[in-house]
Amino acid sequence: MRVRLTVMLKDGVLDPPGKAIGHALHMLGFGNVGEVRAGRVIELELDEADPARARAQGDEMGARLLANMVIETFTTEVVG
Amino acid sequence: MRVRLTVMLKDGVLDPPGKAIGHALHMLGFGNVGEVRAGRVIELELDEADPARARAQGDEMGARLLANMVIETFTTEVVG
Amino acid sequence: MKAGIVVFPGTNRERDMAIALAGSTGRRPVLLWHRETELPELDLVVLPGGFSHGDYLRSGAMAAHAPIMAAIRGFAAAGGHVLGVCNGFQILTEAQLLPGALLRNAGMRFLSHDCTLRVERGDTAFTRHWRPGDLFRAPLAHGDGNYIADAGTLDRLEGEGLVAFRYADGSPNGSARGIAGVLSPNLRICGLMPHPEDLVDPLMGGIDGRPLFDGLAELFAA
Amino acid sequence: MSGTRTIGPELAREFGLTANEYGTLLGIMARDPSLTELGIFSVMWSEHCSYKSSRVWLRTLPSEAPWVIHGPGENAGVVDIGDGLAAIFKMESHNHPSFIEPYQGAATGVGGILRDVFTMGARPIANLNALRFGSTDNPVTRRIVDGVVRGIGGYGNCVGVPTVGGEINFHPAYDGNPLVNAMTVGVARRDRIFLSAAAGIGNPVVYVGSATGRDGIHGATMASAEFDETAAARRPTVQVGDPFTEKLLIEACLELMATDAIVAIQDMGAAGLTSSSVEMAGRGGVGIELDLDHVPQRETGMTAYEMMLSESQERMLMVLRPDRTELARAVFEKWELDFAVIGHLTDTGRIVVRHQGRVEADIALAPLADAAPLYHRPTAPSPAPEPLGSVPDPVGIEAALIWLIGCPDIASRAWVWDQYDSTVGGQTVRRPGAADAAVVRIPDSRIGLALTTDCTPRYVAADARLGGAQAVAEAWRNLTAVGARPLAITDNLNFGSPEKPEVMGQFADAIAGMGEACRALDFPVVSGNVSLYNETRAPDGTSRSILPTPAIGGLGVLNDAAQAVGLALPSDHDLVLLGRTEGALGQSLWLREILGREAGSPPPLDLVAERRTGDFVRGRILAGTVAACHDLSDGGLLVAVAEMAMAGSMGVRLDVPQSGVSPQAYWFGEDQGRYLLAVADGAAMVEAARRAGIEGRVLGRSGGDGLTLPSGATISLARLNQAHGAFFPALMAD
Ligand SMILES: Nc1ncnc2c1ncn2[C@@H]1O[C@H](COP(=O)(O)OP(=O)(O)O)[C@@H](O)[C@H]1O
Ligand SMILES: [Mg+2]
Repeated sequence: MRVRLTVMLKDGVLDPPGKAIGHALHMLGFGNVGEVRAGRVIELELDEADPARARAQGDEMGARLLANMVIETFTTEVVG
Repeated sequence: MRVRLTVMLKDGVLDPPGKAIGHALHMLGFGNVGEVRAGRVIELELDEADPARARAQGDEMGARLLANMVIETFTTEVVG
Repeated sequence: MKAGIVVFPGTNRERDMAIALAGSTGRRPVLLWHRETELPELDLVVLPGGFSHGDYLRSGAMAAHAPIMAAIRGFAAAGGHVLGVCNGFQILTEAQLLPGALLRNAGMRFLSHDCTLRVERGDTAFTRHWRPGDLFRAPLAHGDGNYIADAGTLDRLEGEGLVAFRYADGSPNGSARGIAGVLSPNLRICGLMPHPEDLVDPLMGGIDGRPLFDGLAELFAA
Repeated sequence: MSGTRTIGPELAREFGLTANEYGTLLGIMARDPSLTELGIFSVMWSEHCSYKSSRVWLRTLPSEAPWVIHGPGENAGVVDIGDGLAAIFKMESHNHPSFIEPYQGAATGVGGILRDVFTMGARPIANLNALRFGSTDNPVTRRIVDGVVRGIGGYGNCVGVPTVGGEINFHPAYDGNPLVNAMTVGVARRDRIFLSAAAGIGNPVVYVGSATGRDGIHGATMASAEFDETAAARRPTVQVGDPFTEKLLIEACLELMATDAIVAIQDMGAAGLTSSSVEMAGRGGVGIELDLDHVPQRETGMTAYEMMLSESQERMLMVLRPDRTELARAVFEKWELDFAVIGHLTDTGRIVVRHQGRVEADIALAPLADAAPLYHRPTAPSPAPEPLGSVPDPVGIEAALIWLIGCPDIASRAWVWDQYDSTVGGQTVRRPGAADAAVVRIPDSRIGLALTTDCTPRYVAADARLGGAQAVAEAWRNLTAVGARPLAITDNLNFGSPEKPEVMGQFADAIAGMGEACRALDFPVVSGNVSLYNETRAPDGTSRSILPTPAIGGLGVLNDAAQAVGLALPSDHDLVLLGRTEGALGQSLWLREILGREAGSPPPLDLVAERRTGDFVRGRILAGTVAACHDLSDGGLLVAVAEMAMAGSMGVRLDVPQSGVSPQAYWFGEDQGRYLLAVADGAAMVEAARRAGIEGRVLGRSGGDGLTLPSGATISLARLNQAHGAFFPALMAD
């Protein structure tokens, strides 16, 4: 199965890349852009046929390594 | 509207972070992890009520700034 | 003093650190490979600067799970002294041996220049050759040095005197409250972003960083 | 590019081979080549690998001196620096990739030159970079500057090699074709240098580093092709650098090099597996057989053609002693790098490439090398510049100074070097901006290496021979100004299309000038790189060449790094000017910036006086009588004074100028071979210089917090700093 983790900073945590991107978009003339948040995605190929187990494993990898739970949250999706 | 761009390296382009993450997951005991690709997500608040227009604007921002079209591709979703 | 410097894949300031420690202690520190599972008998463990595992996930994240980190946790739990500089600081926060996290510099660029640090307290193993309020120069060289923690944690750090060093000339990387280095509650784990180990020789432009190493050397003189 | 294409002259032309070259190939093969064979010929005979247009000229450069251990022909040059140590260094370009993808282009440029140096057994101790960008008005320039600077920093910072110097120019001639020249310097024991000549029939050929993907196939031929709109279509060939893997590769190679396992080693640079295997076997006069089934692969279904031409980064090829193969494997496994025996040496004198049981290439190595094309391309002289005549001064000295120290070619580069880790290693004695050359101490020794890169392209464009000589002299002068003994240079010859006679004329003349200066200064060329076809093709079909840019990387040595001086002006010292001032304004920055003219002859160069003055200055520095020193270059005397004042945060009061030279020519002329020295006793220094046959005069005395002109007008340090510091942040502001 293929699993995708999307890792974002927790609400309220300052996001320097997001801020910089928002600024750059305004400079490019995208005046209607409001808040911008930047995060990471990690797509993994798992040797696992069961979607529920694949997702559970994704959750475990997220909590143990892929996200820093002090400042980040993540969501896991099974994408194929 | 809220728009999410997911930016990934094009197929075949070396992904050092993906490689290193895959390696780290193996070291942590996740032996069934295959290929890992790392990418970026950017979530934007747009002052735009029409989903089609929001997505079109996301696409434009992706092509012009948010993705490096030389080595990356991106997808745009309207998420709310 | 018996000091050990941990080398992770991608560590690159272990030599600088060894020179600084040897200069103050007269004794070569041992280099410890990240795959080790036990530590030799040591007074001090140092996590030096660099780009462990390329810093490809988050700075320090993968190193925080290295086999040697279990031994270092044990060493710290037993009251051992641990110093983390730059990537070492990032690793200590990722391992949650120190609170907070180090985000991308506010200006989104790697920063490499000298900064001035203010010493916040002079009664720790790491700061005993300074007095509170002392200023010293240190080169910084990092892309992710923007220290953050939630307001409660920051208040607690301040309240309990666990801020070791602050940027004296504003916060070049956006760090909350100008924090450049923090301490564990028992004051025996210290992490900081700038590199005192790169300023211990007049030939390289000064010896501002030496008190840190002289203080440790004196504490563990035996 | 599928295997079903008919292999013939037409495909050969697409691969960059001319009809004649293809004819030679057929003669060697005595049959139609396979696709893989055609690929091998095309990259080995590309300009990038064969130096077919430049070789006849490169041969004329002096490359010997008693201290030269290995000159051109190896991966990098090697010179003796005393104490049983050798410095190993080279400069290389990544111009075209940096235009297509500035970050990755520059990053992989740094990675490539690092490998050329550590492949010889040296631990890299310093990086430098020489950069040329287009006009500051061109919106593309900003993006390229940003990406290139981030890329250089991103790679060098991560591998932990300090970036200590370089140079930057802006000129519209580089619009659409920036120059990114990266230099690495390493140090090894002189009896532990590793070479690339393969030896030992039957010895295993071993691949280490990263796995191979379809990266940058035909990069070597791309680097040899002009740029046009279709450059965009070649984009998928962009290579991504992995500095983390490079760092592991450095440590693993150096660890293995401490044993006796390695017979020969070479990085896989341009044309990857092809050039490394062909060159190693060729230099050793042996044959080589490769089985591509064993090549570590990142992608599935790769063909032999793709694997042989891939330019995936962070890979090396080694020939090992068979009884040490397992030892070597253990070292690379410790560092978590791919390690694979992919072939062995043979006595056939041929390269044989197998894949999935089929022979995909079988080529005799000797003719592949010996019959490589060699062109003596037509040259045309460039017209001599018109004499400049007299020039008015429309703005006055003070305004001109403020303008010049803030102009793109002189303004502070702190914005750039503040993104480069310059202290990692703990041995950086003089950081960027602190001295005319960077100084790095060798660990566990007193020896210091002085490093610089130099070239003044506008001089070369006006008079290639003089400009080529000047670039060498300026490198020599910069090393001298810190007190170092100049030893040798590496060069990076960036020019336009060799098929244009006027470009070949510039190339030949610049080399002639370089050679003259090298001989006069005992400063041989030990390594280098040629980058041709630096042209931009406009949509209307015309093609513009860059300014001819022979970048020089100079290396000098200080027996005791503590003797190095910087350029920071101390208080209460006399400022002494040494060297002859005639007020040469031709091709000066003053002329360009104040009058908007690029005209006249560049300043003349007197190599005998150059050497006499430099040797004197170095002697005084090593005698300990010089507190600071700065050579005079872009912008002339007053700019140099201001630079010393700003570096030292120290004012200076200047005396009246020398009579007989107009004020603007005196203060801003770019006469060569001159130095400013801060000394305790100026009169004694001038007298000592006079006795050595060198013109000198006391120019003023340091103190206060401003630069006081003879008129009495004072420019505060704050104002100087403001003018000097504004350009880069403004250019790069979000
Ligand atoms: N301009 C030059 N001056 C002197 N030597 C040169 C010059 N250009 C290339 N060389 C030498 O020719 C050899 C091949 O260079 P190059 O193809 O760049 O090597 P690599 O295989 O490391 O890429 C090297 O030894 C290099 O030092
Ligand atoms: Mg090479």
